Amino acid sequence: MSKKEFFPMDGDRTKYPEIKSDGTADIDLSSHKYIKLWHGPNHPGITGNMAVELTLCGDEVVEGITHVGYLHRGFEKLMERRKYIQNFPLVCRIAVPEPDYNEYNYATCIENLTGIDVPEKGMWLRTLTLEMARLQGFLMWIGGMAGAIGFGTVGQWANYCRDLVLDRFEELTGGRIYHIYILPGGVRNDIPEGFKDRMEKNLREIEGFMKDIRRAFFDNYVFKKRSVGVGYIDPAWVFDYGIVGPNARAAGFKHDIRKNYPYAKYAELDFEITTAKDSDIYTRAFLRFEELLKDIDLIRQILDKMPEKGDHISKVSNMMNLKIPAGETYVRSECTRGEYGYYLVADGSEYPRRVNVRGPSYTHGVALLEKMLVNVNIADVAQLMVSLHTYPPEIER
Amino acid sequence: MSLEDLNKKQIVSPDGEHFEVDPMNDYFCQDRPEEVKPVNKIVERFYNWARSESLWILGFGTGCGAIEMRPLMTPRFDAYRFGVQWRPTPRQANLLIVSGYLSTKTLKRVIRVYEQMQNPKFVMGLGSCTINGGMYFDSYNTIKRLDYYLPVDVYVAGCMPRPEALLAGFEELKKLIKAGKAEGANEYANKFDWYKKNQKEVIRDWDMPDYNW
Amino acid sequence: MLENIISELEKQFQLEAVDHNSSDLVFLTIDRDHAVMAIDLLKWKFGYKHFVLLTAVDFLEEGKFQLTYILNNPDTKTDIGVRVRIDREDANMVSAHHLWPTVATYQRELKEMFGIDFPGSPRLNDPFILEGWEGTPPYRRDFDTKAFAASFYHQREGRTTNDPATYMKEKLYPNE
Amino acid sequence: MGEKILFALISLFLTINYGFLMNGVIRKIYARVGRRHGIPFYQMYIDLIKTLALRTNIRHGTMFYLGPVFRFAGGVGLFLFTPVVFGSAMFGNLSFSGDVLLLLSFQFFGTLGMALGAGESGHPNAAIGVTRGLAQMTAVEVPFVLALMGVAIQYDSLSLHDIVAAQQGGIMHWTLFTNPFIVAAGMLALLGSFMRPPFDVVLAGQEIPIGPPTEYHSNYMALMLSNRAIFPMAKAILFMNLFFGGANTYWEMMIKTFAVVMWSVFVGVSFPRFRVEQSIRWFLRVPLILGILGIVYVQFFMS
Repeated sequence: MSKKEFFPMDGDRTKYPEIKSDGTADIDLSSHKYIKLWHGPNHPGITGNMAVELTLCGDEVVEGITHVGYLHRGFEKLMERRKYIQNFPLVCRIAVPEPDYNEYNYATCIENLTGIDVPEKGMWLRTLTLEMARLQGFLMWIGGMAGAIGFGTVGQWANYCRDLVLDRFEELTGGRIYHIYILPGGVRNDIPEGFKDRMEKNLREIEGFMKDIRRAFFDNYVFKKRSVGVGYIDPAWVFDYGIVGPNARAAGFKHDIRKNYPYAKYAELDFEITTAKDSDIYTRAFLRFEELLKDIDLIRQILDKMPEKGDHISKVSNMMNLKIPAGETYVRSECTRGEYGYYLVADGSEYPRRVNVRGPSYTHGVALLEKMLVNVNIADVAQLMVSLHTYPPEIER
Repeated sequence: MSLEDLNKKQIVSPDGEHFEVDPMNDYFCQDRPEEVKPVNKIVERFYNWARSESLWILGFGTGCGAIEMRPLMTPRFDAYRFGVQWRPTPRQANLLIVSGYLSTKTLKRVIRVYEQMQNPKFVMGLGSCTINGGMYFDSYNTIKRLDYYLPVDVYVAGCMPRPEALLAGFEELKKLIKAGKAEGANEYANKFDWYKKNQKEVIRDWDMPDYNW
Repeated sequence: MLENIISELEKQFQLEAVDHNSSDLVFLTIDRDHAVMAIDLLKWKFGYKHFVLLTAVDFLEEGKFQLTYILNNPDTKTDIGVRVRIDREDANMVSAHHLWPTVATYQRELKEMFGIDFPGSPRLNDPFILEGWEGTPPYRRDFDTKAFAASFYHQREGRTTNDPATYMKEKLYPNE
Repeated sequence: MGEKILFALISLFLTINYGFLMNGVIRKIYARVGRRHGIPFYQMYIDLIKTLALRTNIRHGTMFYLGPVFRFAGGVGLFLFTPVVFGSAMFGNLSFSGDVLLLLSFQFFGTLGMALGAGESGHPNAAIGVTRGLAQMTAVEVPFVLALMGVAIQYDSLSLHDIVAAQQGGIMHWTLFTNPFIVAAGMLALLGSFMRPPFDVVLAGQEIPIGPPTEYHSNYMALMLSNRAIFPMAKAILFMNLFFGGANTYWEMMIKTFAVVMWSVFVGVSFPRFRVEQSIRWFLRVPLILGILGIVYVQFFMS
């Protein structure tokens, strides 16, 4: 008896499940070979409130179906019946970990259509908040990644660092999570005095932690063993599945909106696009870690280059009942997860005709996740989801 | 899960044995919840102290309030200091934090989760959206007040509430439990029909048993 | 750059309108039957291989839905928005899921939220976001979400509504 | 005999309390490493009272109820037949000649009982957790049994009392120094049976919440909490007797077991967790080789 016959499940795992002629997996639930298991919504190993319906054969996933909609509030509908300025409290709630990207995109949509100017300092402050949002998003993500494979220690450290960034957010904008800081024409408040020093102090502390995290987490034998070679993204999928951001960059696609489509003040900042090859979970994790370090550097650059004086917001008349001429526009920016886009259609009234949010998780979390779940060990589902950095409210809004 | 899954069906075992499965009787307990009165006042007071000092939160982030759960359990705010811990399964948890707005789809899961928790159990409503709908007052998909569907012990107002507010909420809940006023499970049992009526009015495709333990 | 592509497209298709939004973003309007063909051409010939989004806009007054496909060319860093006007009654559109697998997700959402049919798109009728929804698809403009929420859900009494401009003026600048 | 049983119960009571406090301290250490303040060290007692104070509970059948009982019985059994303090009438427990073999079966007894109970609970997460747990336990047993055999061969006895007696007379007589290979194999096996990272995928919170105890609550949970206090203690006492020269006083026992437990804690705070097949492979590599080396060493170099 050959080894192949003796271990029929050994060898090339991608053959299971067999695919029927119509393209669906050949899974006969009544054969008692499979288990249906819901991974979520009430599950600690899920990113936010969503669910993955897994069909298991032994320890291996043969089919995964994403279920979203648990967080659906109908934002795009609600925005249609609020005035432009009233929508600012709404948009930031679409993506809770990084609300600033929503505010920025939405404000820029309005500015594009009305031609409102943003003063120099306002732009710098916007860049600062966006970069801080990226930093805290990555910190939270590292915590989630470590948590997903049971490494609570690093999760605690990362969240401690995130709180330091949130402190500065609180100082700058007055809010911990939701800032409503970016408005059409600029930002709401000027930068407080001494902000730079305090930020520098925090950044230094975070850098110290990052050294530890690098040693404890990214050089960790167990983490490498768990994640190298798992959850591979083929570079050929990048366009098919609309993969953006770090997930695409880890697959070798050199695409960063901050560099390729410079917005805000990114054109004046000095940074390189981080790329990697062979996008598996470890590569993606390490790429995000490198981006995090670059974000720290970028924040320093922004604070150095920011002008001391100047208006932070331009005067916009009749902001409360802002009317926008008919037209449509699309604005994109690079959040931690990739391309964050707003498509706004104005019809000449005080209310937007339609606002559509293109969250990067929309493609990562449904089509791509379903594809990647097949042939993954059940214990790797949680870290796979975290490594894609899906965030459900973006999917369903 | 769909409604058809609850019908009786024939199942063939791997050995070729046929048997009938009636999910409603075999998988679910159909009994209504019953009020359980505390037996002894002094013992109950001691028990209440233990309950209040050992709150096990169910790890179910139902809304955006879940984002403040991590700071809550991590170095800055560290709710563990107050005996608040985190449990992944509803069986072992005794505090359900409804962290923010509930879409009807989530409400269904939350009801199931709540019913799987064991008496005594407490519910904390987090955020303005559980109180009166908050900024989603005109949303077609979120409920506007939580206390019509589940007995709520403590509300924490804010959008979103800071971790400090949550810690204050825990303290308030502890006071209520120690005073013996957090009897949500018994209230749910007493007003079971009313709660079920409200829940069914909102959840249009009710495809589960009326009570899941 | 974009002009070449548009003139190239104009040779093959009837472009109803071309709106230049900025130097690297242009919106075209193409009729329903030829839109997916044009997108196909844009993808394979002109390198618009990154599919950004697909969404619908409800023009209730005109009785039309506008579908917007935004395509991005990562090499030339330009975007083209392909707009398609379809009838509101019996709304259906040619599916584009064969070009990008991920389009199927967008089409599932549009089917659910707008009631636009995409024959042949996989898992189109599976519930995606809503559960047990009956009646008008919620993103249509004739669906009044406030009236629905007021009648369907149990409300807590005591909510008042203010016009933001006048209220803010009263509260913050009473003397002005 | 009656006196002996009474003494054993007293030592059980003392040690279970020590176990509870130790668990509290362990969680405190976890918290401190994560820069937190952590729960109060007495939190375990409150949790125990609270789980007992639940007013309702769900029973899924007899085996469901018996699962935690078996688990607890396994822990208590393991404890009762291990001499806590060498040569003490009070804390000598029910140790007898050949008890090493009995302890080996008690080790597995609880896990098997839990498997039956969790299987009856009907929750898929519990079933998956249990299959993982049994597979990993089996792999852990291999180096552990090798270490145990090595000790038995070295001291030519299957009685813990004799094994400890042979290690008396100074620190250099401990198995730790006379045969470091089997001690290394045994200590690595200890990591696997303590359910801490990197070998805690059985109870993994994120991967499969939370494995066998998914459905357990109220009294069942209380039993399992007590087991979590007594089982690691019994295990640590066993290892202390086998490798670290036993204890002559209760205080010595406390210090030595604390050190043994801390070994797993310090590994636990600094690693994420393995998948189950990875941990099985790991146990069948390094610790297995160390165990075989130890036996070879005993056979050819010590006799």
